[in-house]
Amino acid sequence: MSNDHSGRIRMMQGNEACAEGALVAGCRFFAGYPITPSTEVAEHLSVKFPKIGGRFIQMEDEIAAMGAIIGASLTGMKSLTATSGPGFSLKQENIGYACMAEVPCVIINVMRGGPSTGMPTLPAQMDVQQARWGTHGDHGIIVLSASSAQESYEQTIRAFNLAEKYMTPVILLLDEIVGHTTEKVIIPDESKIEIVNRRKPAEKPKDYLPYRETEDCIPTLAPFGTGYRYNVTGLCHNETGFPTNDNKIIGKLVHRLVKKIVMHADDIIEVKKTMLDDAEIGIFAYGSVSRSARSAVLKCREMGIKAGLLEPKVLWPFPKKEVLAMARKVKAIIVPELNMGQMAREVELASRCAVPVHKLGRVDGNPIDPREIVDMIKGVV
Amino acid sequence: MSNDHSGRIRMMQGNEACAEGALVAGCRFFAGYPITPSTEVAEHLSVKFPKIGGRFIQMEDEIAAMGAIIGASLTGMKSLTATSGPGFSLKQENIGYACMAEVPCVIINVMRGGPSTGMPTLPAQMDVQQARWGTHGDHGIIVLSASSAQESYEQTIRAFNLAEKYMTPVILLLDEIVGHTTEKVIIPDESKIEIVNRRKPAEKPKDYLPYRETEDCIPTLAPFGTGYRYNVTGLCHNETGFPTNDNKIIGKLVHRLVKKIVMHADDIIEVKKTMLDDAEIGIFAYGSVSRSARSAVLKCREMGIKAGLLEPKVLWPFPKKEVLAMARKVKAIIVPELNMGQMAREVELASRCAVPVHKLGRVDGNPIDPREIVDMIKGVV
Amino acid sequence: MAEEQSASKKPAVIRIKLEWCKGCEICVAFCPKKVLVMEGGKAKVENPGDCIKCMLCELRCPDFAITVE
Amino acid sequence: MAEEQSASKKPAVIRIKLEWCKGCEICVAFCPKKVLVMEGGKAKVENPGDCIKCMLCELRCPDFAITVE
Amino acid sequence: MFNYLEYIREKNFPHIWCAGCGDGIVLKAILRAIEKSGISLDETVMVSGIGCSSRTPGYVDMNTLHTTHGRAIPFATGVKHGNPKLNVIVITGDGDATAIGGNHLIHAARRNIDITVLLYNNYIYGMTGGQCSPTTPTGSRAATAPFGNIEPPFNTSGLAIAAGASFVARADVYNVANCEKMIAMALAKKGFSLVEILTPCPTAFGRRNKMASPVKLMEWLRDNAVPAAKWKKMTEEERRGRMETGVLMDVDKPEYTAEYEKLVTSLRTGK
Amino acid sequence: MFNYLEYIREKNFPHIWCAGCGDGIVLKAILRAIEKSGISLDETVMVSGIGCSSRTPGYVDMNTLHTTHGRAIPFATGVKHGNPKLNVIVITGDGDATAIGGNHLIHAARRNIDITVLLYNNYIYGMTGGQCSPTTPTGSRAATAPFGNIEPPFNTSGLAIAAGASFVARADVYNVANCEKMIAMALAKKGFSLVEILTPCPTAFGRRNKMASPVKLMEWLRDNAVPAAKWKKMTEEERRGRMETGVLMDVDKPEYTAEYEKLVTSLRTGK
Amino acid sequence: MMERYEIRLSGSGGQGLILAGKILAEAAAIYEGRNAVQTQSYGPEARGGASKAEVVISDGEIDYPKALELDLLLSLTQESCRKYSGDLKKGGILIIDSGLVKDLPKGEFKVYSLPITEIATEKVGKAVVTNIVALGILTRIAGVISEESVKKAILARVPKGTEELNMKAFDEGFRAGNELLS
Amino acid sequence: MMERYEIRLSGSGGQGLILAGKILAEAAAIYEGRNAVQTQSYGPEARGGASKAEVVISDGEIDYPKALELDLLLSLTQESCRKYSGDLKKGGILIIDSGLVKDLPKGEFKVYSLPITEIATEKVGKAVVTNIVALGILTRIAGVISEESVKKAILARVPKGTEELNMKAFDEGFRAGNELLS
Ligand SMILES: Cc1ncc(C[n+]2csc(CCOP(=O)(O)OP(=O)(O)O)c2C)c(N)n1
Ligand SMILES: Cc1ncc(C[n+]2csc(CCOP(=O)(O)OP(=O)(O)O)c2C)c(N)n1
Ligand code: SF4
Ligand code: SF4
Ligand code: SF4
Ligand code: SF4
Ligand code: SF4
Ligand code: SF4
Ligand SMILES: [Mg+2]
Ligand SMILES: [Mg+2]
Repeated sequence: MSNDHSGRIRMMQGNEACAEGALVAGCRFFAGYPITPSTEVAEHLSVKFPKIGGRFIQMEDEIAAMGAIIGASLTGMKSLTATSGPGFSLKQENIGYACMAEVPCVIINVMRGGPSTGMPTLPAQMDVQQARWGTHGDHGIIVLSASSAQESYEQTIRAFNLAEKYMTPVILLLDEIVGHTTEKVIIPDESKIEIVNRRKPAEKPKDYLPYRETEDCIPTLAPFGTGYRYNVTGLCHNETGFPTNDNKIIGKLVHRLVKKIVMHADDIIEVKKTMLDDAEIGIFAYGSVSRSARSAVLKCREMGIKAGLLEPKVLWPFPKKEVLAMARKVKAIIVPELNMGQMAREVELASRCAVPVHKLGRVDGNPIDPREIVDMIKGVV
Repeated sequence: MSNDHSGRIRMMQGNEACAEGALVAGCRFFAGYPITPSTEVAEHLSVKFPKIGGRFIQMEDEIAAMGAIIGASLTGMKSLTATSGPGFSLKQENIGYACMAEVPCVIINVMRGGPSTGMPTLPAQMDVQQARWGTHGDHGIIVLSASSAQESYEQTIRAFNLAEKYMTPVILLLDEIVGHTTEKVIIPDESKIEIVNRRKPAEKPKDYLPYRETEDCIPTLAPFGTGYRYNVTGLCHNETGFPTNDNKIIGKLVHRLVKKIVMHADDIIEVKKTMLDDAEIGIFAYGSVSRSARSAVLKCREMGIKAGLLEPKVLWPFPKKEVLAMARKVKAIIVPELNMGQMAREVELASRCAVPVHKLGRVDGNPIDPREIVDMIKGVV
Repeated sequence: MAEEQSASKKPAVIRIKLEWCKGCEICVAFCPKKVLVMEGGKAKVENPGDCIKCMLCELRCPDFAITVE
Repeated sequence: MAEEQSASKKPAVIRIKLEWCKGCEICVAFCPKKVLVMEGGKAKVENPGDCIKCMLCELRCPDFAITVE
Repeated sequence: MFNYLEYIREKNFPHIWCAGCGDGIVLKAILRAIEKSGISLDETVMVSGIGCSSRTPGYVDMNTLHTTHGRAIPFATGVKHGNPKLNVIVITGDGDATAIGGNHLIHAARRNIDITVLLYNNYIYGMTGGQCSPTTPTGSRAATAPFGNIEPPFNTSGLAIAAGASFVARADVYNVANCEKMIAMALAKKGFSLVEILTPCPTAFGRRNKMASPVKLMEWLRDNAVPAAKWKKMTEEERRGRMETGVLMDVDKPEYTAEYEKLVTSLRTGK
Repeated sequence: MFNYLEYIREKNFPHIWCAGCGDGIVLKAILRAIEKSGISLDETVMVSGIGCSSRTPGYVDMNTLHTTHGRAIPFATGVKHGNPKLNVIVITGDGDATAIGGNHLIHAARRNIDITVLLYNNYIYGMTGGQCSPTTPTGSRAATAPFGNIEPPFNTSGLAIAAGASFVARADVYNVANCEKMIAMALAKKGFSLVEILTPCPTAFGRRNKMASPVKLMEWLRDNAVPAAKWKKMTEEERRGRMETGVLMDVDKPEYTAEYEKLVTSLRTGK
Repeated sequence: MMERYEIRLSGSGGQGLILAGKILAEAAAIYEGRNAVQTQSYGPEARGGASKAEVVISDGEIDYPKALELDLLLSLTQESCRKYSGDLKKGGILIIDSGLVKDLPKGEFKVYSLPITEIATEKVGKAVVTNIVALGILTRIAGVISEESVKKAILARVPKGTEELNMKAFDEGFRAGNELLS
Repeated sequence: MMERYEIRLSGSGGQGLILAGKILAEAAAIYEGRNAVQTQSYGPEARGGASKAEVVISDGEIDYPKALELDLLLSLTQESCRKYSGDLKKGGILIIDSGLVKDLPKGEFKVYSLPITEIATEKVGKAVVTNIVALGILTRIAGVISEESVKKAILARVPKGTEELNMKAFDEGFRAGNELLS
């Protein structure tokens, strides 16, 4: 079943790499509900967790799975769930709860195609806006992306680190191609991997305020059962965690939930640049499509076309600065994606009319062929 | 309980006006699950429907309610559900189903504040992006807004008309202020109200294709039980309604679902303009906030400031053209809203850097006071 | 023994926290000895001497407003 | 009467739609008279004369692939 | 001779189910039961959720509605309440009906709305490749229970009875005659009816649990699915690990849409 | 004398419940039962959904978790499975637990996970102003049943038993001693336990149903909630419209987190 | 033309002020053909504690539906008076129940203090009609809606069989207001 | 340095080609230190009908993970050959089961036709090792991965106790490929 060759190199599916990344990140709780094309994350952990005392549970549905990981996280466990479109929609209410109550946890969505049941086994990137806006009410959210098994591994670790640091749910988006492609993962020495754990209260229980106002806007939630008695609620609440109807406090809270992410955007955002320095055509691509884009860039360079690639590893908060910087240098931006332009609109917004932004969308379940991108670049040049 | 004064003028809450609008539109099926501040829609129909043979049912949750209205709509009944944030999140998966299977129905979301349970009794407009992107997968969607009881009545009728015309779920967003404010509604003569009913198949059952490719991109679904035997699915499907894995057909389908709304945007979009002709400051406001904005415009005009108001009655598809036209005429745009700038970003995108766009967000459960808007306008001038 | 006796004989101390009492009348209605009455929308101890310390009023007060000692 | 008799006596016509047969062997395994066998991954009628028209093969074929007349 | 072709959408065949999957056997029993009960195809709607079993409607020539995972019953409730004249059949799997859809199952049973739920219990999530379902027996292996399932399974029929269903029966794909009969009885019932049909999945359940071939699973059913009459005579010991088949509950109660109709009539006529 | 102040968050008082609402009576019974069972407040977590009843945790001095509507049990499952040493109490309403949350209730019962569910059955949705719930009696009026409810109610306790709960009891706010006792027994039980506590809502249920005052509702409980011992001696006729109280089910079965722990141990030790 | 007249009725949860607000709004909108909007507090407030209903009346369009600068505040409890008097404008009207409101808010208001609850219990004989008594007083003192319109609106709203009682309550209130003014 | 070598293994659902693909990829990536990605078809295809597994091998980075222009196609059934041969590049290698694939696709390919299934059943004695036989043939004919690496990868993947059988299967395949080439 697993392929434990000794050594640092392993062949893994993106989904399996997520599971392995979670293990290394210190995740010890998984609750899920099967759904293609994410199920391997669960299956892998159902084998691994019992062996090391981690806790795996298959819940009755995705809503319950999301609730369970929030509950487990409040006991101090790093917690994970994995799903795909339909399940992601169902989890939205409780994802909002995690935002509101500021409970760290990681949600992996391996994106498949179509609205509704759609194309369960075919790739897409159609949930990138949903990842930002899927739950009701204003909130901030961190959404990561991965384009290979290696990145699936690393980004899962980063997702847990960001969740613990900022006390927030973090979403990791894969597309079916990334989730199901088996490839090399180089596993670093554990000592070289940075692991972040949530803050513990410094004060005594009697002085403790779970949602104390701090400069960094990050609350400190003590694990349940450690003597810090407090209340957690999805209602608007004050510093003690109790519901309030005081408009000032409510206003501050909702502001803070958004600000918490925005003010730390520089710490959170990560992009990868390929040949962007002298590029005349900038490509913005993420997930499996960024691999097609990289191929395309290389092909273009061979043809003497100065193309470059900006790959956001964090989709939300959106890397506005980086896009604007690119927009101010290139002559045009191309945004290939497996949807009808969901991120292209963000690129347009961020590039502040500095250059034309061209969409290259594909929604038929096929990946984007590098040659399509090359063709569009040629057309634009 | 009800106040049936004879005559055409009635005092109603926005929620009640929605219920009355639904009745006039021909809606005869309601399935819901109680939630503040939308519950009065259901309560009102639970009184009215049984008297006229309409069908009311309280389901076990919001997911079931959404499922039930889709099922009922397929029997030919115009169907409605009403909810608020948490319930709206839960309905998302099945809203996506209605988009995919192209089943007309109307979803009213009376918006309350906060993410999660938030502020159940306080107003907000925090679900406007969710209304667009809440369900997974690419899709088009129609979202209406209302700012008074009168508009609640009229927009509910329009919601049904658009749903039936375009074979799609239509979302009507109210905020708590609109839902709960009692005010005058002038009820026009029924003969003067335009009612649209979904197309019936012209062909015989044996030649019938429910999802036949047509120029207007709108399918024709015969009510169940009328001798047209066909299949409805949330999987990507072909013209017959059966699932397919053919990439070409899938691509066409997803494209069409988006295009269906985009190509008819001019027919769907509706805006109201107040003193915009000579305005130097443009306000973009919807829902209860547009009332504050109108007050502000009047006050500004009194003070000699040329302010004007653009009120979108349809939020999605977004009135890009209208906003751009305004952007090209005014010196600045102000977007007051009961959130942290959800529509402001659309205004910015649509105004193509023609003018600065200023956000005025409020998230503390208080309405926006016209004086705040006036102050901002003064600041901008 | 002596102590026990004195304890049971000690007259009941019935306290009503008026700020918390919402005047539901439950304590009044079900006191087997009619010790309590309503006054101005709140419970009031009228015949403390009759109290048999059955504790039912305390147990049933939804508002933590009445205690019997 | 005569007709009935002749009907029941008429030798069974067992048809196997090979394009639909997935070779699950259910019909073969549970035919009480061993009328059927597997061949090349599909069901095949081997001893039609033994068929008693119990219909079990038809009833249990998941693939609508076998009919008995 | 029963002509299945009159009831199916031939162009969608061969169907997608694996070799030896009982879903096809159930489908045939349904078609015969429909014929037997004489309901008109034009006035019948088949609604399903998501799963292998839920692909059934795609093969039947009537109005068919393939919904979201677990939600077939709410959709069906809308269809039935929307037009009570329609016969509504729900096809669902053990995961669809008792995992994600468990709540809808018990509520429809409570309301006693006149729909017929045919629940294909294959003891596993077939469509997604063999994860545990709420009916997977304790100790069995599944893709998410690699060391054996530690959870106890539901007695689904018992749950439906406790929730208020007016007709509940159990059948299996070995005893095809009983299966057809139970479905026909359920179709005839005015009120909420459920037939739990045992049809163990060879691909995702059997293979992992030492019953690799369809034939083995059929033999297991033959030996362990026990008709009610025989069941009654069995000792507790003999019953262990076995399943009773036949009618488990059959009572008459007010039906939801009929009660609603009564309300409408009484308000209209003042009676 | 029991000192409630040691267990409550006094600063949150007076509580938000209406005059005469039984929720406060239940809360007090819970606190006494907690004291009686000797569990430590620092090792106890109280989890609730959304509703009037679900506001209970706000008043209790321990780790409290007020979740989303209907989802208290999944959150609690996460808490318990995350740290099995914690005592986990779920507070929920009839709507919370049997309408939107019905599925979680039956699944937690099936798994037999060691949490104690205290279900305040007030026969209505209190928090949202009196709409029908799945326990509203047929014929009763509610904000969404202006002409009387046409749906039959759940027998919630019976449903939990059918789903697999190892301890199920019913209590009411009139008979406070029994209420405390049932809660204490549930807390002591290793496995899934449910106490259904009858506490009819005066504001949203009583007023609409000719029991306008809290006292009237208490009298109704006095006359209709019947202790098990007495119940056994009653005729069918006498039972009609009445509710049995006391222990309805008490068996020992493998508990979920313990079974999981066994699996972990066996994999680690090879046994 | 009357531009905008803002009224707030405040008290505690069960005092029927929301119904009173609805009646006022209907009186203006339906029986006088003007515009009126009525809003109210929801939430924990609505369950005991202080509660409010607001009515804005105007001959023109009413944009902003909530009170900005109150022309008139009615307070039937001390708590509601403290909590909701902040928006009362300079020179505005404050009507209080003299039996229940003891501390007056600071500011330049025209204060009218009457034993509203007492009138209801003593003169009309039923505490439940306190809201209607208050309406009578308010109608007289505010002078923005006619007596007839308010009466019609009351009759259209109250349960059958209670018309007389309510008319009496209104009249007693109106008379009390009259006495105070004259 | 080898730029990019694209292999597609095609056949029907149960033929073990996905495992074969994984083995190939691991042989290249783990035992030769190169890069390799392996993808496969999911969905209804994976349940009977035509099924495929793809492996891309390169000494450089592999960006696009799916096949663009196949260097080698293995087809074990007629249907899969028809369905998946479209991407085979001019001059590419086509290995087919001579017993099962009768119609060859049009195009300029190097076709190698061997009785793969038959080798498995007759020479090795087990149909289940058809995939490993195919691997042996492919390893020899493609010549891009060493025999040793593939063998190591097989041994690391197959269930304990079946090592010998699988080595035999590989060797028979390799030999058959060798015969054809020499
Ligand atoms: C919301 C949602 N969650 C999960 C899935 C993935 N999924 C599809 S079918 C299925 C389970 C099917 O099991 P069952 O209902 O028993 O049907 P079977 O395939 O066994 O007949 C699951 C989990 C989905 N489609 N939607
Ligand atoms: C998803 C969701 N749907 C609906 C609601 C609205 N809501 C809040 S409490 C409640 C019902 C409460 O009823 P119950 O659980 O019986 O508790 P009670 O108030 O009667 O104690 C509802 C429907 C919500 N908060 N969230
Ligand atoms: S303790 Fe018993 S007797 Fe004494 S006041 Fe309370 S209820 Fe009455
Ligand atoms: S029971 Fe409590 S709240 Fe009710 S009247 Fe008595 S003391 Fe007051
Ligand atoms: S009808 Fe009976 S006897 Fe004849 S082939 Fe079929 S199973 Fe055998
Ligand atoms: S039962 Fe049907 S599918 Fe199976 S082998 Fe026989 S004919 Fe073929
Ligand atoms: S996976 Fe199982 S249930 Fe699904 S079609 Fe195959 S055998 Fe049938
Ligand atoms: S509404 Fe009912 S349940 Fe809620 S607090 Fe009031 S009396 Fe209690
Ligand atoms: Mg199943
Ligand atoms: Mg309740």
